[in-house]
Amino acid sequence: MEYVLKYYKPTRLPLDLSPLSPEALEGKSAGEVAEMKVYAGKRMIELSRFFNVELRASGEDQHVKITIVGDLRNARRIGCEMKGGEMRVVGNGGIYLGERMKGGVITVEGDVDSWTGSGMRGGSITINGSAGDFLGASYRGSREGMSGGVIQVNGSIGCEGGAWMKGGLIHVKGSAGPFLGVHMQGGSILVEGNCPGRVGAGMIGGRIAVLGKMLNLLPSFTVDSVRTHADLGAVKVEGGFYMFTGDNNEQGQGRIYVSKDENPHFAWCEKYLGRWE
Amino acid sequence: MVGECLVDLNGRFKLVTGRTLIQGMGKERGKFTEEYLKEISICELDPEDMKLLSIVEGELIIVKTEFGEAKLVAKASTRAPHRGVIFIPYGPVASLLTSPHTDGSGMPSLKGIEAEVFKG
Amino acid sequence: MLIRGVVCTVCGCCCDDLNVEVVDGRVERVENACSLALSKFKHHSSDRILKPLMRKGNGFKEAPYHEAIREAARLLVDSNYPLLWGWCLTSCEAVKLGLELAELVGGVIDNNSSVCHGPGLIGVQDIGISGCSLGEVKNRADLILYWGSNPVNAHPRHMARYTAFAKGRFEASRGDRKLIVVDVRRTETAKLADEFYQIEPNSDYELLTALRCAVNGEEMELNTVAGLPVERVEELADSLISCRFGVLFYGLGLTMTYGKSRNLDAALSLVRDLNRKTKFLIMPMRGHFNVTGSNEVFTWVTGYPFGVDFSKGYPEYNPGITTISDVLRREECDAALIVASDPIAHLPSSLADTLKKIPMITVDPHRTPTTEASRIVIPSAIVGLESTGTVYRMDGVPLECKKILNPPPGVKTDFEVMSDLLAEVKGLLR
Amino acid sequence: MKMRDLNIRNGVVYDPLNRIDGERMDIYVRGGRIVETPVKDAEEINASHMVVMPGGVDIHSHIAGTKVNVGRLMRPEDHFKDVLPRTGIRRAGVGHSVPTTYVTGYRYVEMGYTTVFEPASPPLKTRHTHEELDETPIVDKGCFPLMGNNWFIMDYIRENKYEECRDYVAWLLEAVKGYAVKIVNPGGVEAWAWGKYITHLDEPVPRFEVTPREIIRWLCRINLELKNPHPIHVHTNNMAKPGNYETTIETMDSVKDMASNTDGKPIIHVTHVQFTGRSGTSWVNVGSGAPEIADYLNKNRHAEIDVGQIVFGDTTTMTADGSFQFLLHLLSGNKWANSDVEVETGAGVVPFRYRRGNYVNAVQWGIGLELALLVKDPWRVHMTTDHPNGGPFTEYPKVISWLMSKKSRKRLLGKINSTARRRLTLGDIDREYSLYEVAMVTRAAQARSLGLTWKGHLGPGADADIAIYNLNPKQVDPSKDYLKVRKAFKKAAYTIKDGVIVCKDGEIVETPLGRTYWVKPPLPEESLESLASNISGRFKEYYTVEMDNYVIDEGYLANPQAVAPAR
Repeated sequence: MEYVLKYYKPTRLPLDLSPLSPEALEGKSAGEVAEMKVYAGKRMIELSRFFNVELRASGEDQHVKITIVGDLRNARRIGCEMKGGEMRVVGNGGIYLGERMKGGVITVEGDVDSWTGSGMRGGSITINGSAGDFLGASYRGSREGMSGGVIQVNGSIGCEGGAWMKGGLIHVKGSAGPFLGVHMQGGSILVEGNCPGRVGAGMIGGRIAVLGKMLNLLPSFTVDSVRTHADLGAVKVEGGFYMFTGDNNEQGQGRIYVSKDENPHFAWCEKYLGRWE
Repeated sequence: MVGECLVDLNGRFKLVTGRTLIQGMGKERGKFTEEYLKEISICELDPEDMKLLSIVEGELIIVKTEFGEAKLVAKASTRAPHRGVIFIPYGPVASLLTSPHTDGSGMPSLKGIEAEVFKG
Repeated sequence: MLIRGVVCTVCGCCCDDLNVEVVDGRVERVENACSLALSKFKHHSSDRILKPLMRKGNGFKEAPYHEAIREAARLLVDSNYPLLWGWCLTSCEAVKLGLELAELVGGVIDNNSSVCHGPGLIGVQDIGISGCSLGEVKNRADLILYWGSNPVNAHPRHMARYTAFAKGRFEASRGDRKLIVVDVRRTETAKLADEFYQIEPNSDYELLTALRCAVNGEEMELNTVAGLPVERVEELADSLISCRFGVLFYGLGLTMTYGKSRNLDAALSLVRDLNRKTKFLIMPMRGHFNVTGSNEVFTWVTGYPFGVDFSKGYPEYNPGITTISDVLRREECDAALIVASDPIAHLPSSLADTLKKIPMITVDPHRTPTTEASRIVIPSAIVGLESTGTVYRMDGVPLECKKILNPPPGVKTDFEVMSDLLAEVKGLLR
Repeated sequence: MKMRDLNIRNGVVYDPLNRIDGERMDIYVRGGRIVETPVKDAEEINASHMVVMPGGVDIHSHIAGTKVNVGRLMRPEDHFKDVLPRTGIRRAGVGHSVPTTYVTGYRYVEMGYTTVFEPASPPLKTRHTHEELDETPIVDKGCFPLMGNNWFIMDYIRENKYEECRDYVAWLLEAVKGYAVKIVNPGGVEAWAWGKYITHLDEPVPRFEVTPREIIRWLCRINLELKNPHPIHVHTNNMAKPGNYETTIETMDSVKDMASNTDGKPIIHVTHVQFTGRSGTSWVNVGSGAPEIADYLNKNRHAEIDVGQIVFGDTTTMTADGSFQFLLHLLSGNKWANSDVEVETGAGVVPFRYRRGNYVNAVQWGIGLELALLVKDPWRVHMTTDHPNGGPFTEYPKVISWLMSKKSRKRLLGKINSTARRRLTLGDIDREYSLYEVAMVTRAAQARSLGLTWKGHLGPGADADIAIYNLNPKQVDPSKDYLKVRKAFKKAAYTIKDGVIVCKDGEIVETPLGRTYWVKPPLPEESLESLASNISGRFKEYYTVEMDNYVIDEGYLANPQAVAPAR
């Protein structure tokens, strides 16, 4: 069963699409979905004002599939607290995409704004474009960061990605903003592009690998060893890496793998290598 | 990028905007007074940097950032040495140059912005 | 007539020892006032708005007060996502009504702290804060550190009334106290300091982290941090550890630069770590006279200090989404109420241009670039001169302002304007 | 405003102050007060098969003030889960462990409470406390200014100037419109201002050379001489250490000799004794000191306590005892806020989660209930959770059900840490509270202790603050179906405030603004003025505000009500 919502009348107003989860739509006709009310700014407005809704009975598998077509940069909470089923956004995905998600699959063709996969428990999110800040982060003041599931971003991500992360995997093909994995507690982050720095600030656990260029590392990290691969638990990456442990100010056991050949300016750390033997 | 911020020969600087006593008094007195309008279109540079770019006190200069450009009156900073750092008091002129990006914190970047300085 | 104990309503110091001589409705003389206060008390009548104004073409026409209120109320009620901004240069009483107004008309209510010390509050939400009142500093502090703050310009009497030059019970003179300044420029305050650490812009986070390493006895594998040799960093860390009672005052040098709320994350953690070795406290140098009061009222009414979205009927908070800079960057709001603030002048121009495109109602005593760009302008009395009101000092001490002058005829206080606006909105919603 | 006349028919009334234990009778209300005879064309309420009690009174609940607001500011993650949208009557807000002021008022009233007191307010910032109390709807309220670490008082004690000290305490109560003398970790918070600690009653305060014992005795004597309605409200020293039950008993004993001339009313109130009722020498062998404390209370009538019961789950701890909060931060690793106040006191806030499986938390849970069950005189053991330290006040129905039903205690005892279960004597206590005793420990005793003679009872002339619960004492056996008790006390069928029905079936229907009580000491104006003038010099030297900006005039409060001295 597949619902297709075409965003034919876009609005600048913040559009809260949290009611649109596969569980909520199960068994509803296209008409019923069109009459569902969502917050646009401060008013509850029928979906039909913004989307026309089609129901394509795919029928071959049981779980509900929702496809939203259009530039939803102002939308919020697409796939919020989703437990199963599949959602696909053909266009931009907006803020809080897949927030506190427990299961199911969300794919977004375009970009997404900040707080994507915030507090995620399980399931998977794939972003073909770029993501904003706080990817998989915890809510303000909370230490319940992303604890499971996978977020794959083919573009780049903003700052403080994976803040207070506890588990799961973040895989970024592009580059990442500063404070990647700030206050990280567990899980793994793989960034294939560059990162300006302040990686793993205040981290107490978890593993981060940056394959591209990194400007500098915080003083609260110490070099541990040179490795031939980066073992992030959920994924392994071959190649020469400097491995740093920290954040020492938090007595952290986090690991940061920095690619050797991309970062010749890190060679200074080799003189500290031999000190333990 | 972070960390290295030395003066490059082609005039790349870090812009810092902030309060000054006169700007503070001016905002209380009135935002269209002569004194206030003069104070908020001043750009303080380190005397060494002015020599490097052969800029003279009181000369009209153009400051460019990724977000805009503005004409300002150059002034030798009394708070030197601060090579590579230029200062403009808060106000509509500085707002032409500051960054709207809030890095998810709600706070636009009003200090430490990449800027270039050209003779007017 | 000499009025004693007047609370100054300019900066976060809220000095309450001003004596103002008022002679037939004019301020003659002000004792104990700094230059900022003097310019406010002396020039309060310059550039004043005396009548409500409504947009006509690209000019204004005077309008009767009730018509302006009615139009403003209609604008807010009809809007789909209004922005209610400012609230920091007015009294707590007006803020309380503003919050009720926001509940009724929906949309986002945000105050100046989101573009001032908001990142500091976000840091407190992650780490907490070891704070105190200013009297504790005056009476006990033997180490005072100003980081990214220039009180000589922004808080002229701060050092004389509360810190380095204050006379307290246990620390009586400047000689007993060590004054340290960390900044990117040799500011006037830096020139008075015993130790000055000049650092590269945008490197506060690295320096704070290095200081934590030195304080926690962690070994560091590098030789310069933030443009300082590691030895100087260790020297600063030793000063911090060896004091008996230290205070770190931080300014916008930490909240506005690269790292923003994470800079405060590190500073608050540094002070927390220092409390395992000595007594150390931290305090933001709040800019306006009632920024703290606005945060306090927002917090006890909505649960959040700034950036509150009421569009679903209950308060929602997330800086970066429900704050003015982001609402404007995403061009979401379709009407705005600005109370005692000048966003057109101070917000980055691209955001100010977005604000200019939507109908704005501004409540302000003076003509400002924002009133010039507004559709409706309602004059208001100046808190602390022409109206009483409760304000909160930068350390959270509440004070009640005194009314020493009458406002110009027909000009109402912020509180009265808000209650009239509230009554009008309730009428429309019934 | 709704009419303020009512005839409440046929309810099962529990009114301990008038010795009414479950009698079926009517309650008549005219003009907001209780009268003896039915009122013509008043609104009728059929309360048959329902429990009728006076409105609840909470003597110790941190609901307003700077440290409460720091707690609110610090915990968006606590608000995020518990939001309240605006309705036509109710303001919007957030709840759980640090609710906003409007939600605090509504949620107390939904449980049938009509009077709440904020127990700790630094005098310099009491204007903030009053601003928050004025935005706490419906309930009557007041606050206790903190005096246990006040520089002037400690100086007077060292210089042995009793009269000036008495005048100063009177001046301070009137200046900030406070209700009672609050003492927190006397001398200890001043030591914490230097980052130091005080652990027993006779340890001198650094640089002041006075001991906590002297501070407690002086303020107790002054409190008696000023005839303040409420005894001194004491949070004892040494709150964080195992074995601190001895300090608690020593503190109560330190003023025993002053009790002779009073009419049997307690002269000292020791607060949240659960936190200071620990035995043992380290965290490994910490146990319950409740039996010893209960024994002392059963033998000495001059002291009373409130329990400070903990409830398992997430909450926010906040006290004026900055040193305790820092130690709790070191223990838990949670975020920590500290807020010292010049010349007067300090404060600390630390979010905390009580876990059943945790040995110390399980012992704490046991200590609270043992205190409530072992102290024989219900007039002197008030039920509180020291909101939000032990748990949010919305958990009161759960605590009531534990007191009334051994079965409910047993069920939870089975789930807590097994070592703790063995160490506690809670399992062998069979006592079960009756509804009559519940009415005492949640309203009658607290009203009497506060000296509010027109509150906490349903006799003629009392304020018409009434709570009606949908609980039929004839059919429901509280010890067996305690869940029914819990449900009944969670949402009152009716809450009536000054004769106005403010809550019906747990829904707020009216939101009048309650009164703020404050105490006007019986000292002549001149002695207060002369006191004010001779402290003005030191005031200017120690404080950073002017004295006349420190004083709060009565007009500042939205609905003030001065209370003359009792007795």
